[in-house]
Amino acid sequence: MVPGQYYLVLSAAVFCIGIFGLLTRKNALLFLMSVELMLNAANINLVAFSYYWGNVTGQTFGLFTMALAAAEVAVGIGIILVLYRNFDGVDVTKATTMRW
Amino acid sequence: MSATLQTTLPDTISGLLGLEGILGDVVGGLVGAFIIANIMLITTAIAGPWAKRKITAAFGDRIAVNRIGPFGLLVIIPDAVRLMSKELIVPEGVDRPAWDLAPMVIPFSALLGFAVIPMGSGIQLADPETGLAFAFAAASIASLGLVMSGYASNNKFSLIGALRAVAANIAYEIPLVITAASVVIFTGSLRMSEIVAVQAEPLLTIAGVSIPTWFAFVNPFAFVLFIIANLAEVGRNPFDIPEAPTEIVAGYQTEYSSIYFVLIYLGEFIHIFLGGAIAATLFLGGPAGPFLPGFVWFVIKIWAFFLFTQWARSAVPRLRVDQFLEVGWKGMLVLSFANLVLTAIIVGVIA
Amino acid sequence: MTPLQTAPVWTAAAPAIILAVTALLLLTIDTIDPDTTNNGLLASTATLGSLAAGGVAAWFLMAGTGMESTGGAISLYGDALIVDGMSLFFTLIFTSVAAMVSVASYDYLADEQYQGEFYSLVLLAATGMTLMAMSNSLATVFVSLELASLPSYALVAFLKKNRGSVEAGLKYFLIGALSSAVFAFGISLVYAVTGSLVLPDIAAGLSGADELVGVLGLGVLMIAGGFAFKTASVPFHFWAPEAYEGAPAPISAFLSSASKAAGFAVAFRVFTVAFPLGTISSLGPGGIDWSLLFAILAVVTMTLGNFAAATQQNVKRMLAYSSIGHAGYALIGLAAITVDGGAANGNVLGASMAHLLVYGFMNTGAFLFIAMVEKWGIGRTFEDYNGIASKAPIAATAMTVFMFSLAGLPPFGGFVSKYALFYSAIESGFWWLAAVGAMNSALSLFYYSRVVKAMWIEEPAKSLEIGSQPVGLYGAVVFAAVGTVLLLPGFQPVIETAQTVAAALF
Amino acid sequence: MSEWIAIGAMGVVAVGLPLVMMAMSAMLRPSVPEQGKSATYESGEVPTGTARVQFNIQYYMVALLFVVFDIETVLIFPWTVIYRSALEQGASLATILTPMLVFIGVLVVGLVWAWRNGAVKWVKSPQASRRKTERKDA
Amino acid sequence: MIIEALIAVTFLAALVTFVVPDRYAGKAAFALSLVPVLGSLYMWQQYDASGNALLGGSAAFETDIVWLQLGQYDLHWLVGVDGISMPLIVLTTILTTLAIVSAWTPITERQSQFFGLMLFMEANLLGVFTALDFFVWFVFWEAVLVPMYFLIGVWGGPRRKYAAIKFFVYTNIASLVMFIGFISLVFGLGDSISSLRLPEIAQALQAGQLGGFAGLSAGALASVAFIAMFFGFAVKVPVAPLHTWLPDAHVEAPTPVSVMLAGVLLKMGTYALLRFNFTMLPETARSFALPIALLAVASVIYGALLALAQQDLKRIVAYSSVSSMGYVILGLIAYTTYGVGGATFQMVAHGLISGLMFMAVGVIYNTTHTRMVTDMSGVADRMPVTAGIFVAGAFGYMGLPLMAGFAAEFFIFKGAFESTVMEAMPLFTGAAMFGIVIVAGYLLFAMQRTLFGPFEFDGDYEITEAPFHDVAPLAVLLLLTIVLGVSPDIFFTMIQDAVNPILELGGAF
Repeated sequence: MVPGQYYLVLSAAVFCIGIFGLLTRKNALLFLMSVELMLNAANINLVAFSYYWGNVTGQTFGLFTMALAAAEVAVGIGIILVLYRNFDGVDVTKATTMRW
Repeated sequence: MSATLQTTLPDTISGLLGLEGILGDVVGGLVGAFIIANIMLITTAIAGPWAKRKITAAFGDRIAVNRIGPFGLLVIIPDAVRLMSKELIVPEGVDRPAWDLAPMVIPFSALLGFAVIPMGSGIQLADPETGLAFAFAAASIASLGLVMSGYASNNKFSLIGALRAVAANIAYEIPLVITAASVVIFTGSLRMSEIVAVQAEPLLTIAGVSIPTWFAFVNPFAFVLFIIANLAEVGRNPFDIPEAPTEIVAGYQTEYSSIYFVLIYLGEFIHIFLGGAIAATLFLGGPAGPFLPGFVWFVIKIWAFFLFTQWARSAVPRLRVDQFLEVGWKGMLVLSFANLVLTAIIVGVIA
Repeated sequence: MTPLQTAPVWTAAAPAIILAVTALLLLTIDTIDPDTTNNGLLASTATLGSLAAGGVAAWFLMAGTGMESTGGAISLYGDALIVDGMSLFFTLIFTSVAAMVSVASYDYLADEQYQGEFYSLVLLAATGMTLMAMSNSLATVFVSLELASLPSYALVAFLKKNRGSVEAGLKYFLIGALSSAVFAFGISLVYAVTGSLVLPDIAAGLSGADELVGVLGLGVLMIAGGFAFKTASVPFHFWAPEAYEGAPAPISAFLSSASKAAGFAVAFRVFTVAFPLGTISSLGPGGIDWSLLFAILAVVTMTLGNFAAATQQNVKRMLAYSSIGHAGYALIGLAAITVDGGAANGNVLGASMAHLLVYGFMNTGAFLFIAMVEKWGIGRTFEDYNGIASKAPIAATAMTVFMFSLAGLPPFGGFVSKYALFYSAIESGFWWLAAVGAMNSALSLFYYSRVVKAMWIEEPAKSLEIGSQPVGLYGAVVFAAVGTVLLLPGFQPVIETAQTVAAALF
Repeated sequence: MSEWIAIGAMGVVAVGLPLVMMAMSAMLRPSVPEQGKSATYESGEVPTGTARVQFNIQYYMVALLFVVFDIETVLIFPWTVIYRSALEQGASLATILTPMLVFIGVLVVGLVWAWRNGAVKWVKSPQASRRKTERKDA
Repeated sequence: MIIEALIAVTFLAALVTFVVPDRYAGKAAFALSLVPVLGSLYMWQQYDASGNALLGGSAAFETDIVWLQLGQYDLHWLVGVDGISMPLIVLTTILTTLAIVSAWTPITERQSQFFGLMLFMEANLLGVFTALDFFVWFVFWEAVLVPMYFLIGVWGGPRRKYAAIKFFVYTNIASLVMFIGFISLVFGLGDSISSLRLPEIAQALQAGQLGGFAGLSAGALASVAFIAMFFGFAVKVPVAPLHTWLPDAHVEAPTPVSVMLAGVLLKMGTYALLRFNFTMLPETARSFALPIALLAVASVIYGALLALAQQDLKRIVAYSSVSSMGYVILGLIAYTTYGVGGATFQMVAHGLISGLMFMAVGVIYNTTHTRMVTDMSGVADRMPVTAGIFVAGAFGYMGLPLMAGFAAEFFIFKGAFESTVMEAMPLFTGAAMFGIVIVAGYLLFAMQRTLFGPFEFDGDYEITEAPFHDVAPLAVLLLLTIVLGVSPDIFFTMIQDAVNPILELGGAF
């Protein structure tokens, strides 16, 4: 059981780094990277506990998570691109045509 | 499909040294890695300063390096010294950590890929379950190095070159991998040793000569696709648009000099051999071959691929960048998917 | 079994399949002629596809597919998906909204590029929502949630030269990406503790949580956060006003009705099946009494949404906030579940579902009316709406119906669905929730009636001109209005179905 | 486990060798800084403007396409691995092949769509793109 | 099924009117509105109920279908009429038709919407007076507000927006309070009822099934519910302190809308008071007799005094309505056959007379474009017919014998004097009777100033007799007032028959 908890700590650390990056950065791309980090934290758990529980559910789901993360990035980059064109930058705090 | 696992090189070494446990693994691994890395270094040392020139010269009906040693072979040593003792010029405005890191990443990626390649005669560093995927993954790290070098150089040509390199890599990565997947359908495993083992079985016997089930014979179409995609992956003619000297000087390596340049250059050559190694493993039965020891066959095969790239370099014109991408996305990708589906259907129907 | 008793079992997923195939068909049409201006073909394909899917769902519902009368829920693909009454009921909501949005977009998009992609994305999102309602495993929940979300991000930012749309898309995407990461992490924690992703198996694995019960609790909280995003509830509601205001109005309609319902569909199933209240709240200090959690969220959400809506000057934004408020009402469905609730649990959940259906009509209609107003080029504030009724009485009548129905005023569907919801909450013993809901409803009348007042009573500005009479938009709006009205006398089958299918979850 | 240790060792060596070579070079090479040398080389011309040029939008398109397809290959690989053994264990062709055909079919629809919409077309006619923007602004 | 048909036809008529071109909308609405009139008259002719529909008597044309099964309490589509609602239905249909005719002149824009809304409102009013299931009733009750909101808000006077919003907010808040009060009663009844049908609830309450709820004892619950419902309905009536929306609404509303507002909408409040508070909770009602009587008298006197102080003819009539509705409350709390019956009769009578008065004011306004008493005098010179009817109507208001108003007020006072609900009832009755004096005062005063004396008018308008279609509705209403005054029995027997069961509960006999 002990190794399992180590993995939990590791993934929690990665997750928190992601959260931290997300909260402190204004750059949309860095935001995206932070989100990827958080998703990878989830993957760490999934794969580690897939091993622990002896079923492949977690690993398979890890694959899906990766695929979805990629798709998310694809869409995200597209949006950031139009953001860049409309607001001349990728600073998320710049886009304030509407009241927050 | 439980092929008998061959002993890997580290095991052999640790067995020889009489070390056990983790320590044995570590020491054996390090020593084995060192051996393999040096094999590759020697191979590239021969290929880069000597063989490449010789081959190119042969195509041009010229005589290249021939002064030192037999066939000029010893030119390698002065060349090495020359390159290493050149001044390292750091252009202004480079993005320093990335610019320094790139020359390390590119050879790193190629060498790492060799960790799972079975070279015959028991020379294989590791044989993980996901060997094939690992080889592709390791090879792909190079793209990162290319982008780093191009972006950090503070040079328009470098940047464009890096972008082109990445565009090339990603455009042909998918056909490459998908074609490899069509082989995996046969093998049912990603373990390199098993892929090799499967190919050892005889396909048919003609006049007493047993032809093995090399996938180049079983699925020649996939082989051709793979070789073409591989050519693009390693950035050789007709797909050498990342460096296209007539367009963008030398692409991402324009600003590099001295040992940095050597490392990038070295990395590219190891990549060519890695491509050849993967192709050999997947399609040509790996180190298998009659009479000679496995390792020799392996060297022959990767050198054959190297020769092929050099032949292409001299004989085939370069594609334009738009043609290049259209061939990749509209031609290779579709063909590789068709190949995968057809293979699956045929295998399914036969089974 | 499916109505066709002999059909293969995967045909039970027909609504989702029809939606997906239609989406691909739209892409194919767009492939054949990328620069097409034949908006009619695209819009009608999308509409017909949605209607076909909805028709099949309705047929299944009537035939009792996946319900107890015909042998219980049909599970597909190794329990990853499940077809039961609830999934079909929600499918009906998604498809009807998608159909209305498609019809309305015919006019809204008349001058835009990339129409084929637009409809295709709408239908892909609808597919995702349908799958969300069918998900029986956290894996499929996550995948289908993303399938619903990713097209939505693109759709919100669809007007890529409009700064508002882009900004809305960005914010929607950023918060969406964040919440999906949180959601995924929550799933991984739950998996770590229970060793399964299939909902019933998770429930079975809960008891083995032992010392990891805190991790489990954290995971459940994070999963709840993911739902809060999708349903635009507190605390992940920040995106909603921005996204709904900036997005093309048909998309605002789609998101605020269908997408929200999809979030609830998943939340209902996950929390009732995977984390049964009785089991999870008895797990000791780390266990989560999510009923209480949702009760608090419901109260905060509805109050915040309503108060914020009351202070808006922009009609679309007002509707956006009111949509948050309605998420609060629908949350009552989860909040009022009790450990030994028995039939009352199913009733209140069913009432919440029925409210979402009615909401699908009235809210979609309201946003589509705004789409029409945008098409006319009239501004977005309440003042700009002055006197619209004198120029476009039919549309204004429809909007009036939506506003009063959203406020819960008779004689419209919104009244009876709110009644059913609050009544069921009281029946479950949560009379204080119902009271808060009723008070919020009363408050909401204030800002909804402002729209009505502006349209009918205020003098029109001199410059008020209504250029075109968009047929598709009119059709969709009138259809929604008729639906909203007819759901009052016709509420019985809706609530009966909803409560029956909801009861099957417990 | 040991195989990954070996691969890790390879990683160490693969980092170490370049480092050693760099160190050797650092000992051998001279250093004669001069301004002309350190200028960026752009075919001998005096460099103008920033090097961070805005590049063709198609690079993004291709990158996006890659992200999608590359990840799909991740999902294809497990299938290829089990394909044959599943068939040998008696799974019917319909259950093992059809889902992947559907999967690839969807991918192909996407690819063809991207193709037709010019995602992989390197050069777009400037005339066409100008017309589009004008219509939008009007 | 005739009730459903009646409501459905009216809804259809409304829809048709919505799409008729503006020019023809008024005529079309009039023609269409005759159908419900005939229908209601036919119903009246076929009427065969006995007793109180809520208290075990039979209801005519009853339909009972399960509409919504929701939890413990089914919702039924239950409609029917008894002696209390029948006269109100006839009143509603006739008054709507007349109001439509009287709208031909003043309504000059967006006619099809106006007349459509009038018919839509009529349909909902019919629903209110026939529904015997709480839920159905509530739906119609609330639905009446919607057209009224628009009728005031769109076609009203200068301050119409304020008036419309005020009306809407007041009545909606009242409805909410009432709703909560009633529902708490339902929960108090708990398992003893299975639906929200009013008869079932009323009978369960009589059978003493009311239990505690939410920490309240049965008695306290009854009191709370009574107060909540009384508050809700009192706003509608309106009873004195809650009447402030009424003058605004009346003054701003166009005349035909005022007619409907005073003639029918106010009756919804008293009708509901009778149906809910006084029928279902008689004990509680009697225990609250003193405050209710106080409110009633306050309404009578205060309304009359306010009317006395007004210069605007319409305001005068509006405040006099507050006063008149005070009598209804007084009659209701009296709990005698003449008191409650008279109150019900007064609903009809006041509906006719206040309609007449508002219409007459409207006709004068159409011609003079002013309603200020000070702006004109001697109008009778130029508009003799209108003035004559106005005077007649005013006398009806004052309670002139042989007019409906007299009969109604006579019944109420007779009933109130006989009342045994409390010792002080005669005192209150006397005070209320004093109100008649004030009514007479302000009406005579207003008439004297405007109609009689030398003709004088400052405006630029030529004052001539109003066209026939303006005067005809006045004449019809006057005629009906006289008919009812001469033979009140055409409704009063029916009413008494329905009212008596209530009194039996209250122990009046």
